[in-house]
Amino acid sequence: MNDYMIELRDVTKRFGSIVANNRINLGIRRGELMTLLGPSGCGKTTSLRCITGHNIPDEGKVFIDGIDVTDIPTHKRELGMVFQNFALFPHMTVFENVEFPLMIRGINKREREELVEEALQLIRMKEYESHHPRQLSGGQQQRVGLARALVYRPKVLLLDEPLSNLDAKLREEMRFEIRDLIDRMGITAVYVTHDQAEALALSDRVAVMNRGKIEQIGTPTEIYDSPQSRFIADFIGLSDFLEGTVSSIRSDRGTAIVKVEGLEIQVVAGPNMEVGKRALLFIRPNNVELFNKTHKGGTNTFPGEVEKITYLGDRNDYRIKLGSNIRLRVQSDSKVRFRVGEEVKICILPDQCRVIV
Amino acid sequence: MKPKMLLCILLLAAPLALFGTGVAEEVPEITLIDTNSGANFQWYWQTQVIPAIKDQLGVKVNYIVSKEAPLIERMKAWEPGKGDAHLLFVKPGTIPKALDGGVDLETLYPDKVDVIPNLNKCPKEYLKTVLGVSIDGKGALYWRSQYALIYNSDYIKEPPTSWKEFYNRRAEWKGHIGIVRPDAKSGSSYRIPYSFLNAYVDMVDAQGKAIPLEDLQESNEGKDAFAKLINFYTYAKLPLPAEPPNMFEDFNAGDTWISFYAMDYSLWSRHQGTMPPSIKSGFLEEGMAAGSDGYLLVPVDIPEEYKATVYKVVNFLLSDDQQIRLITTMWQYTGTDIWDKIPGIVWDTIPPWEKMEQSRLRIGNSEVKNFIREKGADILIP
Amino acid sequence: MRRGSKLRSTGVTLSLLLPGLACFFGLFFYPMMVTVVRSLRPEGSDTGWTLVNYISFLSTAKARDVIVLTFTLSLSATLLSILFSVALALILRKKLGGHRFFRLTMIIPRVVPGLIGALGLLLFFGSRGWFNLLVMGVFPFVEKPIQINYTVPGLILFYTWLYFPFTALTTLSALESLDPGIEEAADVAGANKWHVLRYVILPLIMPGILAGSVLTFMAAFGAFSIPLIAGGNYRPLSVEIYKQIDLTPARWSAASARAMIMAMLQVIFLTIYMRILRRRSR
Amino acid sequence: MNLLRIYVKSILRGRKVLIYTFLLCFGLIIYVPFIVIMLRSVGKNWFGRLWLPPELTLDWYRWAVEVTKIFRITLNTLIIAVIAVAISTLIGIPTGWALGRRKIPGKELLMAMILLPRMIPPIAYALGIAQVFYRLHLVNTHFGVALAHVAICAPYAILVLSATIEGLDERVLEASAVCGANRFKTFFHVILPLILPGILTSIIFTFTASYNEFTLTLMTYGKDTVTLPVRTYLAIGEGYWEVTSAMSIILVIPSIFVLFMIQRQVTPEKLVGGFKGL
Repeated sequence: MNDYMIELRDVTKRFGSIVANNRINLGIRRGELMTLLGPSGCGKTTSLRCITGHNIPDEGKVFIDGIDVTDIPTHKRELGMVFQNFALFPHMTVFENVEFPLMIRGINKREREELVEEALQLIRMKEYESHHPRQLSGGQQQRVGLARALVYRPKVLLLDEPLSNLDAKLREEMRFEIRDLIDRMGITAVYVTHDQAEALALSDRVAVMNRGKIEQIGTPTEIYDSPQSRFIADFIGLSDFLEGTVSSIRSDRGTAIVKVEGLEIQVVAGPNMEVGKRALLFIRPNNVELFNKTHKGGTNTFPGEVEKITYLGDRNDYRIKLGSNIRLRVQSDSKVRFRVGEEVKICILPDQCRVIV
Repeated sequence: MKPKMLLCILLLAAPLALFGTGVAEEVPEITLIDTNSGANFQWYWQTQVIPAIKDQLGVKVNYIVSKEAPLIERMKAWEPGKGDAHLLFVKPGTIPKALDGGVDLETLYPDKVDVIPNLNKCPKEYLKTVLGVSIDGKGALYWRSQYALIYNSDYIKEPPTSWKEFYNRRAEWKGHIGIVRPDAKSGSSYRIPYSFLNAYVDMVDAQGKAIPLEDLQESNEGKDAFAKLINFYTYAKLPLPAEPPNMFEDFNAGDTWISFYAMDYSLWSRHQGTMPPSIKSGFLEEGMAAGSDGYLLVPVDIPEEYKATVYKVVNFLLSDDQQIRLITTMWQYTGTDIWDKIPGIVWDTIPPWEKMEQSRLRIGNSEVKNFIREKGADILIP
Repeated sequence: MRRGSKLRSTGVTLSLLLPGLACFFGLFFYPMMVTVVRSLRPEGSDTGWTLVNYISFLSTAKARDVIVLTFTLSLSATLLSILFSVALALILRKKLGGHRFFRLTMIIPRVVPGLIGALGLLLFFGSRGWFNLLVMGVFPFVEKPIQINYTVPGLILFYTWLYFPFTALTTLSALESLDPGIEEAADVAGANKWHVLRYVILPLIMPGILAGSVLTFMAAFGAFSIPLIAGGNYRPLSVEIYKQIDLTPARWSAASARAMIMAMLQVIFLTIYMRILRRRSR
Repeated sequence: MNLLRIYVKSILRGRKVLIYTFLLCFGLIIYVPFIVIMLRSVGKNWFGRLWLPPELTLDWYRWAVEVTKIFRITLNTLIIAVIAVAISTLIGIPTGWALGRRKIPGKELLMAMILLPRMIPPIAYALGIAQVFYRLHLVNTHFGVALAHVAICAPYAILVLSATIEGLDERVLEASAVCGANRFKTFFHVILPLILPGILTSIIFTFTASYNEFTLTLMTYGKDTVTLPVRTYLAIGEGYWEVTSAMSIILVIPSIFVLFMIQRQVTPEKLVGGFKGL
């Protein structure tokens, strides 16, 4: 038995001429919450549907708990799933909805009632058990959806953008509730979303997908801090990109100097850097510090001019013009304010400045 | 939007275009209203007779099929001299109904013999009364129709020659005897049971007066006749056909072998290829009900200038040519007694008139007839 | 001023409604009243009141048979339509190759005059029709043609052929407006296809099925042309009514009384049916 | 029951063979009657149990044209249908407008009332219509028969048109008024184009209803106003199903035309809409 609860091996799925999944390899460990993250149309839902069995891969195999389920119909895969649009049975009450998986499995009435009660208690919906789904709010419906997915203790819980139909505030609340529930149940979960904040906040590991392929798998920190492609850097969090050429590498210190429009920027050395080659610098706006023009220089400190300020409440978002042609987005807390046209000094933190080749 | 507009316009314009082409050129013509012809004779009138009238007399005939009741209603509303149905072709019963309704008819015989000389060839008794209906010379006899035994000679080599034989041999043809329901619209619905009963019990007394139904049902012969009739129906092809077309479907399938139906219709269908060529007709000696004889009438209230033309047409219809055509094309007995002029070959197909006339049964007991029509379904359907 | 404009507005509404109301009263309500009055008059008379037309019909055993037959035919046809429509709709929603063609096929019985359909069915199921040729050819033990025309099962078949599109169309549209996620949810929860159909799809499309089947039922209950030519020995109420006025002299009062009985039966039945439907969809 | 369950299950599982068998049977049962009619209409000397007619002929068509005057009857049917459609549409537009856009107390009841003719078997009021029309001498006139059809067609038209008009966007009308169009101009330049698809749907439905109408026609027709369904009925009763078949083939052609229009212009969903609502 291997230690993956779910494994996709070389899964390829085509819809006509569109390749929705292109040789996907993905292993999800027991008890882990894995998020499939990517923009719409990236193939994350297809992958999920390959796991559920609603899509049958054209090539490759799907394993659940070490068993090849590629040809096993959905209803025999012992899964639990939460849907984006809740997908509650409109003709059944909350109780009946949660009871449904148990009824299908032919569990006796008394046991059924116990399990449903327990599940409803878990999601704090006990008093709504005789309501119909349309009488509930979105958050309540989604909780019922969770209860329905978990009530028979499936091997795996699948969540297909479960929060995207909820409003912003509720979304954040539910995020923790879901995480909490999954932790308590100790269940393996696959979470599909296009919302990177959600992915980073919830997941044990994140698989970022783009154009039918997995671009990177890693913990949220790895994904955020060291994205392995421009796509990921761009997709997750705010990023500034600067293009330049590598002018020197100091492998003993693990740093390199990249020349961008006459500015020499010290960066963390990457694996395939060569002197003279082009390099793409990626900097998070909050990894740039802003000082007034009297600040004395240091590594990666350059003079610039404030072009535009956007007030964001807890921080300010600046557009800074560096030299003649470089524009950088910088975010800093709102206690210190600069004015438009003011000359400033910026410092790009060298240990947060990476190169994506 | 445009194709939809176009569609709307098309939908509305198509019939208008048809309107335009529907206008006929103005030609003097007479109107013939027919309430007596079935599908076969409607075909005959329209494809044979009317073109012949136009060719030989130069008269255009506007042929209309109608029913008795609306026809009489229509004529009642006429103002004198303004009638627009110049010639009528009807069943005998229509004549007294029209007269009772106040619609006056020209007395053709003997008043108009000079303009309709062929009327002299019609048997005189048919111009006085027929089947108990008084004609009084108001109509010209165009044809005599007869019901007969119809059978498929592929299955039946020796057909019965009497009702009694038919009844006694019924087991040979069990499930293959075609009998239309007693409550069907077709005349065969009551003619079959009436003719059958007549073979076992007298329907009319010696004076030709109808014997009351109650007496018939009380008498031993009557009881026996009814019992036999009920028994006979259980040998029919079941379920009983609701109308003749269904029976003919069974004939064509080979499921029905023998029946009792209007002779002309059956034989003509054979000729047209809508019934098998092995269909033959025969007669049963105790009597077979007559069909509807066809009479031509001329209303009094039509414009005078039309009358001469109408008489000419009537005379033409009674001419030997037309009458021979009638019997040779349609296998319908002629209205005129011109038996010696008819090609002998005809008698290979249908029985000679003298023989047929002997078994020609007039339905004289309307009480029995009405009883069959109303209650027959309840007592006869197995 | 305000009252004036309100009055004017009412006037406009009324004048807009006028054609519809005129049509309703002139072509439906008044003729219906004529039928009611006629049914209460002695036969052939324009004066006097009597219930004899109702009593003389209802007191016979035949009346019961006719009513039972009418209900048997229409309810069986409705039920058969439902079964057939559900299967057909389940297949057609998959959008297999040629599904557009079959969608079109589905409405043919409603577009083509019923009598032609009936003629074709009579020819097809007749004792020498293709159906019997096929049956007798395939099954050698069938020696006699199967009688379908002019039997009750045959009539039910004809009715179903003619009136199932109402049910099929509403069923299909109910099925297609169903959220596919709901089925997937049931599927993931461990329900096999039969369970999904039984516990999820059927309950959800039931209002659609019932709405369509009401139409099928009404059409079948009021069916006239089909039993008239293809009924043979079986005459439901509508034909029974027509036979009264097809006699000479026509029995208008008897026909009217039967028509009133038929209308009342249908309205009563529909009321019950709609109540069930409403409860279901609640 | 078990058998049924297995069958339904296999359909659900998507067993292609079974599904296509089912569809094939379905297609056959719908189309074969017409094929049989077609063959009967050209067959001669077709007796006993034969799959195909031994001889072919066009005699029955000639008969249908010469004797039953099928074209005259087609014309009657079309005239009647056009009158019925025109009257129904003229009734449908204002009444549909009132029901769709104006505030009317008891609107539900009014709607139910207007749809009542569809809840009562047509033969019930056909009796009354026949008696009234006899008295008014409307029997056996194209207008009279068409008027009888309106009893059935108008509720269709009102139903379809009130739904269409109800769906009109109020803002568009306001925009038109703001742009300076008077009521007349608004009606012709804004409302009419917007409700035209609805009118077309209504026309197709009422036309089909009138073209195929039998019960009311049978009660009100006369020798000058025989329509195709009535003629078919009479022909089936007269025997000569060969000729009846030939007539039916001629009669079915416009229906096929209508079918193709429906297919192009009206989605099945709309069709349901038209049939929906009692």
